[in-house]
Amino acid sequence: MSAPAPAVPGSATASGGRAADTTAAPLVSVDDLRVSFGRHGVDVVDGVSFTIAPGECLALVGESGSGKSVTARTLVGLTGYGARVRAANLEFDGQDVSRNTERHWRGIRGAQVGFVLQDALSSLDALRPVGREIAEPLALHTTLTKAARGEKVIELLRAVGVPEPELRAQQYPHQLSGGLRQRALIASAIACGPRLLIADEPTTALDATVQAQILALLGELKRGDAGMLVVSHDLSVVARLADRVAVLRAGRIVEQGPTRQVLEDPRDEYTKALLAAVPATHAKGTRLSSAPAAVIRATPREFDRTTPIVAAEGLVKAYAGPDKVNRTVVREVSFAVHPGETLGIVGESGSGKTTTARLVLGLERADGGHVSVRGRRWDSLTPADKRAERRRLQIVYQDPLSSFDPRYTVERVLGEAIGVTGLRAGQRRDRAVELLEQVSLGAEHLKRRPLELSGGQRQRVAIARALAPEPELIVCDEPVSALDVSVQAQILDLLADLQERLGIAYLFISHDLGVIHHVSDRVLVMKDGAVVESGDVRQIFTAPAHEYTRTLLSAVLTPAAQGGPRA
Amino acid sequence: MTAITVPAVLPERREHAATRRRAFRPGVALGLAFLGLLAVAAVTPGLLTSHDPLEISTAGAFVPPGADHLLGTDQSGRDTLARMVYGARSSLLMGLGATAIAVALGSAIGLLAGLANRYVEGAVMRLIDVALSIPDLLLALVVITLLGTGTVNALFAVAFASVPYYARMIRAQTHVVRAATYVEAATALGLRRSAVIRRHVLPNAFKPLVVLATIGVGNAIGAGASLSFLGLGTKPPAPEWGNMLSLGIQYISNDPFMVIVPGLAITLTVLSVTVVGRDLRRRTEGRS
Amino acid sequence: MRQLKRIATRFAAGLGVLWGAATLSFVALHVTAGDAALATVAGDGANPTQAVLERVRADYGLDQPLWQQYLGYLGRLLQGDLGESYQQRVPVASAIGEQLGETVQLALSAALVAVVLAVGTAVLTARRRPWIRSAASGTELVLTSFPTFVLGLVLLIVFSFPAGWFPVSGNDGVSALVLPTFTLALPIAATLSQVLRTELEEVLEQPFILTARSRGMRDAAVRLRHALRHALIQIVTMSGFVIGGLLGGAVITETLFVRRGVGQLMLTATTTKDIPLVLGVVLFAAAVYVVVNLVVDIVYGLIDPRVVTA
Amino acid sequence: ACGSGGGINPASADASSRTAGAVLNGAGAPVDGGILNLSMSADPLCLDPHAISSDVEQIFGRILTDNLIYLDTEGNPGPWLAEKWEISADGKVYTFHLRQGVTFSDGAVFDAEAVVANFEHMLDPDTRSPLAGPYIAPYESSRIVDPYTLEVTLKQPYTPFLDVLAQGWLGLLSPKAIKESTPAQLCEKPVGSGPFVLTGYTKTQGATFTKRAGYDWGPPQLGYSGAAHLDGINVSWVGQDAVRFNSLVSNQYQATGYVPAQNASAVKTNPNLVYSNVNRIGLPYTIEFNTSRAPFDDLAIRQAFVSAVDREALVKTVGFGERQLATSFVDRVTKYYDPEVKLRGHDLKQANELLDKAGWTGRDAEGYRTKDGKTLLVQWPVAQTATISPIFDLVQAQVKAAGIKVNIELLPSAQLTTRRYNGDYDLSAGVWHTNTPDVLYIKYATFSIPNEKRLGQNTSRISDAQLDGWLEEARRTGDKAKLTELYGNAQQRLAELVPGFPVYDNSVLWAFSAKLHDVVVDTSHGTPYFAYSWLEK
Ligand SMILES: Nc1ncnc2c1ncn2[C@@H]1O[C@H](COP(=O)(O)OP(=O)(O)OP(=O)(O)O)[C@@H](O)[C@H]1O
Ligand SMILES: Nc1ncnc2c1ncn2[C@@H]1O[C@H](COP(=O)(O)OP(=O)(O)OP(=O)(O)O)[C@@H](O)[C@H]1O
Ligand SMILES: [Mg+2]
Ligand SMILES: [Mg+2]
Repeated sequence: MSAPAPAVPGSATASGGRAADTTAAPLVSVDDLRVSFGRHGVDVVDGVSFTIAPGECLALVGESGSGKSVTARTLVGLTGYGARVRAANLEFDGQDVSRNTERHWRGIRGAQVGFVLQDALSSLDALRPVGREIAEPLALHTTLTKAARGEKVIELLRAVGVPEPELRAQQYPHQLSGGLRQRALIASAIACGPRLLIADEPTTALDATVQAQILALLGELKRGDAGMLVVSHDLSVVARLADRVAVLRAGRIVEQGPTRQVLEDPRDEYTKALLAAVPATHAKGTRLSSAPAAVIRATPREFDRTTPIVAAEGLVKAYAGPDKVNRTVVREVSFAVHPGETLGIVGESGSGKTTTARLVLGLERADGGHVSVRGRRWDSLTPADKRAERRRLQIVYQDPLSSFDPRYTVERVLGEAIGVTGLRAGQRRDRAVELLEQVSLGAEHLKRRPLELSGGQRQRVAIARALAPEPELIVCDEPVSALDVSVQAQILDLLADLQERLGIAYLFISHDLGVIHHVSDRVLVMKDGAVVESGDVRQIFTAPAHEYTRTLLSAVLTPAAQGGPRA
Repeated sequence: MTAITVPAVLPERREHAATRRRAFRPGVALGLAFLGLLAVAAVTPGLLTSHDPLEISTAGAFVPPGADHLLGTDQSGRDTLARMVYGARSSLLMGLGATAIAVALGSAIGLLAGLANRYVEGAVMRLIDVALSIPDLLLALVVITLLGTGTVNALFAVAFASVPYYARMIRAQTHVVRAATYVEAATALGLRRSAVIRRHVLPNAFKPLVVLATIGVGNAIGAGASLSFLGLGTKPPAPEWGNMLSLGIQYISNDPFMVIVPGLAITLTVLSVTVVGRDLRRRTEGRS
Repeated sequence: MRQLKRIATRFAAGLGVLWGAATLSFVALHVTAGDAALATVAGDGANPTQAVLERVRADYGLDQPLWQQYLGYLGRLLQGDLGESYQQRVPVASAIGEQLGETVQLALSAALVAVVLAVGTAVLTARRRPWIRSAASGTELVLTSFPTFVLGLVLLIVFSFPAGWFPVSGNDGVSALVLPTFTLALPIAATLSQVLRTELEEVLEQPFILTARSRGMRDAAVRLRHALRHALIQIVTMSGFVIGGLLGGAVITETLFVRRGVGQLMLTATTTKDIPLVLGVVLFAAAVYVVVNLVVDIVYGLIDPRVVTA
Repeated sequence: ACGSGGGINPASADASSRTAGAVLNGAGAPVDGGILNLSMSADPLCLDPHAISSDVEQIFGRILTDNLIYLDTEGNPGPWLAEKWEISADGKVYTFHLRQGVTFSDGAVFDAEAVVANFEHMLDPDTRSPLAGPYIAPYESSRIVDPYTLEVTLKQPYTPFLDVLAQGWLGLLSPKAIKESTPAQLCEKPVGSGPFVLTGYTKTQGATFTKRAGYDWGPPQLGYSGAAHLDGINVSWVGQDAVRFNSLVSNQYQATGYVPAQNASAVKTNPNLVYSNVNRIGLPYTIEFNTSRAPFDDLAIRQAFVSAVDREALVKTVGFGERQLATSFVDRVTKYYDPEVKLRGHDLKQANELLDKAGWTGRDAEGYRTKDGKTLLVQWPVAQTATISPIFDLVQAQVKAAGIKVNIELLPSAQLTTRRYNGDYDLSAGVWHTNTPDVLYIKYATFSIPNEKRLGQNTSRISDAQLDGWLEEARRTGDKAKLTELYGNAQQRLAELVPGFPVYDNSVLWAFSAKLHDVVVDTSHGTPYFAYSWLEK
């Protein structure tokens, strides 16, 4: 344990604000790293080379599956079960670690290198109080007494900005919010004052507001002379933290350089595409992806734009929790969606967005208020009428995979949806192919099962299914949050195209303000089940009236905000 | 009785990825081959042995294994191999029949509970609790006391004892499926409730059942043999592995084959069914 | 408080289960053929007089209509009186109590052996080289496929008959307990260890395990301190099955090793139509079931804090 | 050593079929001490001899209790606790002169009053006596002449009275214990005057008996007096035959009752074991027809059935050379056994002829005989156990050759008993051991047919006036020549009536360690009598 992390009480030589010394002997030096899994697996890390100097922060960016996490794990010898690691050079602190035994690694892990895992929310043992988790590296690498460790844990928690650390140390992970859990994890990683801190996607699972807090914390930690490796596919995070950036694609580094240069003036095409796909900076109507617009064969229908397709009035919904106590999750929500428009609903996780959507679709009975569909109240409809109305209102689920019967092929999934329009069985296949074309998929996908499709393809099939009954409104519940920026861009473009051609209205739910900004005409901001603000998208994003909206917006990061203006 | 319990309800998870990948295993092939042989024995036992399992020859008792009697004879001079081969029928009948009845009844009850309203469900579940709280063997005993002994009655006994396990499993499964997003998606499409149940709830609730029932077959065979072992199963002189075994124990020092043969037959059958059942599970879960 | 209330409701439900089990068995036993009074006094080789038979009928109220007998039974049950065993002529409670010790001894030692074996194998073999896993799971497969009585026989033939290492039968001493214990424990251990290993392997893939490793923890510690506790939740869930298996398996083990115990008691009581005794055993088994489920409920909370506070 | 006739050593044990009173393994000088571990097949669940009908009482009775009478080696009543007795001319009044100085282990004195208390206990419905009570059913009253003289009056003459008083089930209990305990308590802790005292009893597991200090009133016929040599006897119940045999071989026990016949040769060749196979008085193992209903109400069908059965093959299969083919309706060691009786032999041709003549000429699909479209089917309910005797399916297979279909039904014992008393069966099988030829009355007299009034043992439900006459007269006669004639007639008549067919003579197989000496063969039951046995150190 040499250079302790800054800002941690008890680590003697804290010094703040020093720039990275790139000329000094590198802390980490990786040359031509190759990693494969299984006996005949391809190299998922395919000749990666980089160095990290003390006090420097290197960011690994790249789309999902590009090998970021594998590279990071290799640095602590935890590449994974059945992994084959080869490298021309793999040094930590001047020592070759490529031939390290488990025992050597154990001396490095936790003590020399702190590791904050990608799946932050499940990286704490659910059955133990967080205090014990944080104390674990201390127990393993120091000779501190139990009492001393307890004190140190409190100090660490305080250092990472956890309020009431004494209380928190006693609590179990499930009793902590995501942000607190992430902090506890960071506290555990820096407990022994490591010389290198690896943070794998430290903010992906978090709310925008919490995300900002964690980034601030990491930024503060960076100001010591420990090295840092940040892994992310979120360029805004990188812009905020990293001194240098390495862009990974399919296991290779396609571009590497100082942050500012890579973000402002990307050389590589892939980097450029990555940057272009971030929706937040584009107004509605601009295309995000380079893919051509889908061919949509249909004549636009004429709509009566005066009657809303759906109108919600004073919706209230409460659920009984496991403790039998009722919790109101939707409070007095009112809004209307007119044909051809997009109403965005934004709000943090658990604010009641999905529940509101389900109430609108009549999939859940409201405890108060009512929903009207094209002027008629849901509760006045007969079951048969309800079924008929349902066809006009479709939904694309938050998690498309689980919305498909696992036994069904794409053809059956679409066939069933087409069936409700009364189309004869013989013609369904043609219609299914047509629908697939609309979402830029081909007939070859008809025979596949949902599991045999990629995430983006599944999302498209879900959209195709929603289109099948020729609906007037589609509820899109977080349709892109599980996707890569590049795939996300394609889906958003597709939705826009469909709206333009078919005049479909959307109720678009997301917690991603960038996405909402890009797609919506009007926006509803929800917090704790209530609408705190609603109105025209431009108005809300430029002049938010509510305090909460302002917090949300201030937490939004864009690469541009850090990396400078872009075209 | 472990034998009657249906560990099929154990929430066993998928096998480790490394072993899942290999598609074909020698054990499964052997299991299938053995089951095939059993099927032949059950359908046309005459193909596998030329002896009559009931033919008594008091002069030829306890003949050691040899050319004429491959596995020797029992205390009444009956051919042990022939009895084993002919005994396959009642064992398979027990395994398949008891499982079929248990699955049919169990899933009917489970579905009723899973799809009905809260009160019906509560009542059914309490009944299942009651059935589960009575030891399986006692349940079986009572059924046999009610119906009398015999292969078919033992079959019912084993079946009834495992009904609550299947019922509970199907109900749980129905709940899982009913809450699944794809069921809601079908509702959102505007399908009728009956169509949703028929097309999505039932098939998906039953999917794990197919595999679990396979494993249940093995358990039922073991359970049936246990009943016969206790004198509650097949009536003499019909050959059945369990009663061959309990008879064999009495003569273990005169002819160990009378114990070894049926013991091995039971174990190998249960083993084969289990191996094949698990492989089936692995395959179906590999896809879903 | 909420916890208490939950336990109270569960307790009430448990009493319901007991009542149901008793009623169901009462009806089933009475509708089965056979005259209980005759069975009581006129067994093999007996030559009793009619007077004796009538005395027995009157003593046990067997001459009353069924509903009257049922109400009488329930009434006595509410006063904690389980009645008298027809065959043994002692209070059912003491007839069962007398046998209980042996069964409990057997069940506990089997449970202990099963859990130790299962946890041991699972912890040692989870996520190890393929051949280690195959060897372990192969053995487990074979063991789970042995019906109890076949396994018991195998153990007898191998360890007892020829070599005389362990006594063939009886209830005396630790050595007489060895073979029955293993007969009962091995299949359960095999099942448990399979479940436990799968569970462990799943847990060992969890991010928090990787996190623990990234702190420099040794493998054994990771398995024992972090992974095992998670996997144990599964074992607790299965304990209902385990207990059921122990009680049921005990019948056959007891028959085979000629041990006395509740299992044997149940078997003979049923065939001789000793109704109060059968009902006593049913109530006992049902009570075990109810209690085990209650305990499982509570243990859940102890192992997994999420259950209580969530 | 003690007793008459010297010891029979292991080598010649096989020849011991008529060895009532013999002393087995008699060589050597007795030493005191040691505990005998004895394994038995089943717990009677009650140790009050009067309240049970279990076989084990034949051994237990001799451990725990003494009787008024002990049979001599010829089967004639001899003195024990009754030193002598007189019988009135009409055979109804017995005057017993009792031995003095005998006490029960709880201190109660044995005297006339004690005997009366025992008779009353046997007959009390609360005792639920299945055997002892019915054995003294003719008992009417007692008169205590003086403390050691008892006059017993019977309702009618009953010659077997003295014989049955010698049986283990009629062993005498302490009057104090009888008075102070409920029948159920007495089951748990009977108190006798025998050579050993019950000191522990755990149901279904075992019982421990401890030597009674000061015991000095064994049967005079044994030729020995004084207390037992053994310090005690521990009894364990081991239900499985194979297991019981193996635990004997492994020396877990030094003696076991009911050695399975198939293990006899292994015992015989084992130099560490002594083997005994003793025939027992009473009914041989007999398969009986229910003569009260079709088809066995027809004598011809019964005759045909017997002709179809190869009894020798049956005996060979179940006997392993240890059982003798029965030749009459009483075992050959029974008094007044008639060696002249001719039982039908195996003759399939004759069986077929008889059935043809009786009109069972049709054949069904399976080849069984039919008459008026009805298959010749007989029901054979048997007890549901793990160890079903191979005799059932052997008989089934044999008579199948004559076209008779036997349906074996496995029933729980409660149902089996009920069916037996309701007469709902066609075949039944079993032995009936007692120590008097009166077994023929118990088994075949019209009086013994189960009916509303009493639960008799006449399972064949045969009712024959001539037979009844002889058997009743035999109960009234003390004259030996007359008895020989009466029981001879009865046996001949039974051979004609064919109420069933005896298969093998009922013998009891037991074995004990060669270290256990001076084991006496009991004259009433043929079972081991351990009163004066001793263990080699
Ligand atoms: N233990 C493993 N066994 C086999 N393949 C693995 C293993 N771990 C990772 N991979 C594969 O290696 C590739 C790179 O994975 P990695 O986790 O590094 O991606 P990533 O860049 O971190 O993506 P994400 O942004 O989704 O976290 C992927 O194709 C992944 O499937
Ligand atoms: N069926 C249900 N039973 C009980 N509670 C529920 C149920 N469905 C939702 N909730 C609770 O209602 C609240 C709102 O849930 P909802 O799914 O609407 O949130 P959301 O805004 O869509 O969040 P996310 O962004 O995470 O999807 C949450 O606290 C959730 O736990
Ligand atoms: Mg990653
Ligand atoms: Mg949601």
